[in-house]
Amino acid sequence: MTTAEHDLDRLEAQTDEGAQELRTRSRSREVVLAGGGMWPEDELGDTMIINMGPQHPSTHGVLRLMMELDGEDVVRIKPVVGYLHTGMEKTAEELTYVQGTTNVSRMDYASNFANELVFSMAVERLLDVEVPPRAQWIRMMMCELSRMASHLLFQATNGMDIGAVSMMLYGWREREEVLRLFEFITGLRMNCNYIRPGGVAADLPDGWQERVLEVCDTVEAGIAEYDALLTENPIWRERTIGIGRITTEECLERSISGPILRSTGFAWDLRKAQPYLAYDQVDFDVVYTENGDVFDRYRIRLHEIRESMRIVRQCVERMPAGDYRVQDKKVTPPPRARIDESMEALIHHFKLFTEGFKVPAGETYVAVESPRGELGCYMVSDGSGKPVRMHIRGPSFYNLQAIEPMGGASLVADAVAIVSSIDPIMGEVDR
Amino acid sequence: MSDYLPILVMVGVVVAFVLLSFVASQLLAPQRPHAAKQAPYECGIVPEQEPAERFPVKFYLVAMSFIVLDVEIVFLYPFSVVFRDLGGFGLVAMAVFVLVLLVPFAYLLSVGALEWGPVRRALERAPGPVLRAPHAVLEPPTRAEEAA
Amino acid sequence: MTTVDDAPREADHEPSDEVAAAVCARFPGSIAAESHGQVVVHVDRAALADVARFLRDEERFTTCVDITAVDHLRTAARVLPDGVTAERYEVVANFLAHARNRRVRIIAQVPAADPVVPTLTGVYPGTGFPERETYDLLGITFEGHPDPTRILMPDDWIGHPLRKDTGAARVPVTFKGSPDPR
Amino acid sequence: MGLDQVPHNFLTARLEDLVRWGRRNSVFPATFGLACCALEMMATGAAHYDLARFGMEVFRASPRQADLMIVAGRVSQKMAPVLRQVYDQMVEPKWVISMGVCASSGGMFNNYAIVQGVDQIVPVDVYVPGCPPGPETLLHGILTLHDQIRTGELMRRRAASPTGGAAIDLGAVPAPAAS
Repeated sequence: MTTAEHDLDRLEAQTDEGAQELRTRSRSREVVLAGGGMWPEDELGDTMIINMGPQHPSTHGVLRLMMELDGEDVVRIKPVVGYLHTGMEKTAEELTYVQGTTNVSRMDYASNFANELVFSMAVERLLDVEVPPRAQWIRMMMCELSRMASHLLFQATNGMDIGAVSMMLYGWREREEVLRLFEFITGLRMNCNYIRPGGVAADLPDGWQERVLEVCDTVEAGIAEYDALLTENPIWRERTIGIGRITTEECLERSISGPILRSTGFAWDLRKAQPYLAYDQVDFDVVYTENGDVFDRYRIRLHEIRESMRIVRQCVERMPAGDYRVQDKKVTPPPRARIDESMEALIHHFKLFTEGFKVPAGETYVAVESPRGELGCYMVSDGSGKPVRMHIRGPSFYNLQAIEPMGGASLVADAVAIVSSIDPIMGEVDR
Repeated sequence: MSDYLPILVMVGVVVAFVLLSFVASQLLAPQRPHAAKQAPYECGIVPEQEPAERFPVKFYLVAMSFIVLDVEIVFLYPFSVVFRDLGGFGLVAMAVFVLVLLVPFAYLLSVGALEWGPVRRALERAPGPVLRAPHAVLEPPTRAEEAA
Repeated sequence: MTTVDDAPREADHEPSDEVAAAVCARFPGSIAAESHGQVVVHVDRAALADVARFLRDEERFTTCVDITAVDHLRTAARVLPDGVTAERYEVVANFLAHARNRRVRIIAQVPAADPVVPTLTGVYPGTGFPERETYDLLGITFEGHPDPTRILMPDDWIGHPLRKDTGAARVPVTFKGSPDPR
Repeated sequence: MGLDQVPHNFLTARLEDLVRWGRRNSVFPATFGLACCALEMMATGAAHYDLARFGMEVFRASPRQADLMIVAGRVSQKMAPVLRQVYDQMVEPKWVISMGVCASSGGMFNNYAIVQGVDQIVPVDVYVPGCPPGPETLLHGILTLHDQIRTGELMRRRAASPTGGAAIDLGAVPAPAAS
């Protein structure tokens, strides 16, 4: 087994992908030029393989696209992933259930709460533990806020990829407000580790209602600006309408979910179809469109921010009182004050945080709707304090397979727009 | 001589700037030649197959037509400065010049040289409205007609 | 509200769930079970691709949501319905029927001696990437896969990291009292 | 005759100060965003914590036009050769900021997949702690680098290394000579 130490000659080794390399294959030219006139038809020279590689501004992280180009036309695209593989599923097998959320939270780093939620729900289902209503509503509000932050990040990077560089600054201006709200509530801007098995880490700080409503108003004003800036912009429509078209059948057989599936006319949303947390008690709409191209996916995510705001506002009004963690002894550590008084509480607290709580043997699969699609967690436990297997089904990992049906016979600039419309997060793809 | 002075000064400044930047970078930048610095930049990947020498002829033809039309515009600049003094004669001369160059431009348009990339799907569906479904939708939409 | 599910009941003789019943009827060797409110069917590994085709064509399961594998080398306690021979590896495939709004999980036991399972890419093209990942991390080859190469690890990597007998290759950390590499 | 050979005396002192001042105020970072730290790096470049105030006007995509590589995120085994290649292709003089604990020391992922500290691959000038480091922390790291450029001596610190890249053997990092 190669040990992981890093010698310099391995660095000098070629960075090519060996078996995964794309090889050119000459083929007859079936691409007809629009005019169909006497434009000289040269027989096909060998096509060129270029890398829109791991270090590239438009690939949203370390995704590598090997493209076979014939002039400007993209003949074939092959995504090569793995440049951010962090071995999180191996690390998850060495961390106790208490520590697990910190590891999982760093997979989809644009919306951390979705990962923590799916991990915590899987552990709670294995433990058959019921989370109190206040914790459920706090979790739902935080997930919707992180959906807003994630879609704002999408608007920023999607705008910049297609050429509207000012969108990058606008998108971050609103996202910064939401991140500061996360810092106010959870203490950290990102990777907050706030949703834990058994409830949430801490109660909402007082005065949170005004801060949340204030952030919603700021983001609402920002969204109106993006809408005015882009949706009617002829250059934007020329670059995005009709690009990267995909149909519902192609999506379903490639297990693609989320905004890409909804852009093809099928309004499938796990929050409506298989409601979890308290989504069946709040009213919101599932936004979907018909054509399944880049323009539709941009509009869906724009309107989804508004829907998330609707949910967050209902959460602020109807947040139930009560405790924010399940009062079950084997999951929740005793409150800090009790530890000074009683010895058992101290021992209990110590055991919980060193060996973690024991989860009875079993296996389960839990799925939630993350901003990118169905985020699932398959967990196998064997009664000890650590999971046997913790596999996260990352939606971006499957959505990347949409590049092939979308990307055929398009220009290089369209390929950038297509990858940006899939909105992959490489931490979730490579785990 | 006096009216040529501004041009000479500008040429002097340009040459000075070019020389200064070359000399300064030679003098100030640390010289550490390395093979990777000469290698083509492939987003961090070491390319093992050399990039194809033969570029498709389309690029070359578009470059040629660009040069022709661009030079034509360059000639319009001096004309625009003095076209009042030239009066009718200048106008006619420039009109003939522009018309002569309109013919190749029309040919390029007709032949489709400026239509870039693969043929766009003829049926360009206009973007439909953003729809909302307040309740769960379970049935995938069955679309009878399928875009070509 | 996440409903409270009853403890995993042992599979009674004829499975209560209609999909599990259909699969058990069609594929005699398979045994249905119920885990935390979800339907699980243990099938013979050779029939995995046929089960998937059956689910897609007859039972309208439109998507294979996820394919992964589990290495049970060091598992202390395992929940397996009786009649299923416990092997070292388990290939787990989750399916989702959008129209019927329900899920099913198919598990196939895979012996350590020859970890080979038929590929599902013929039935669901979306399983191309996850199968490559399962091969890459756990060493379970999917025969008939169009592109059976590694997807996450560097191409010259030796071994399969997620196997239980492969250590975490934890680099000894240089501070005092660092946890010994388990 | 590069500046290396220029004798270090009072005549050339002003020239070196000018060069150091020029370099300090026009450091262009290369976009090397890998993981969660990349989002905080972009947030630092965006409207609220504007990097342009410190002369880092824009994130250059190609290493040919970048002086500073901010390694933002965890470096996997597969990414290590790519990172080394991009570092080699950067023009001199070049600096490296290792942003976040994952880049600095492997962070919480002490396993087979992550290079335990990017200083095994490229010589690092400033380590920024945090997971992810907030924009203020990154700005503090960048300003520390600016001071280093401003006061450190010009050339001689980087021993020419066999591989051409300015590799430091970590044992003997000479203290910056008083200018």
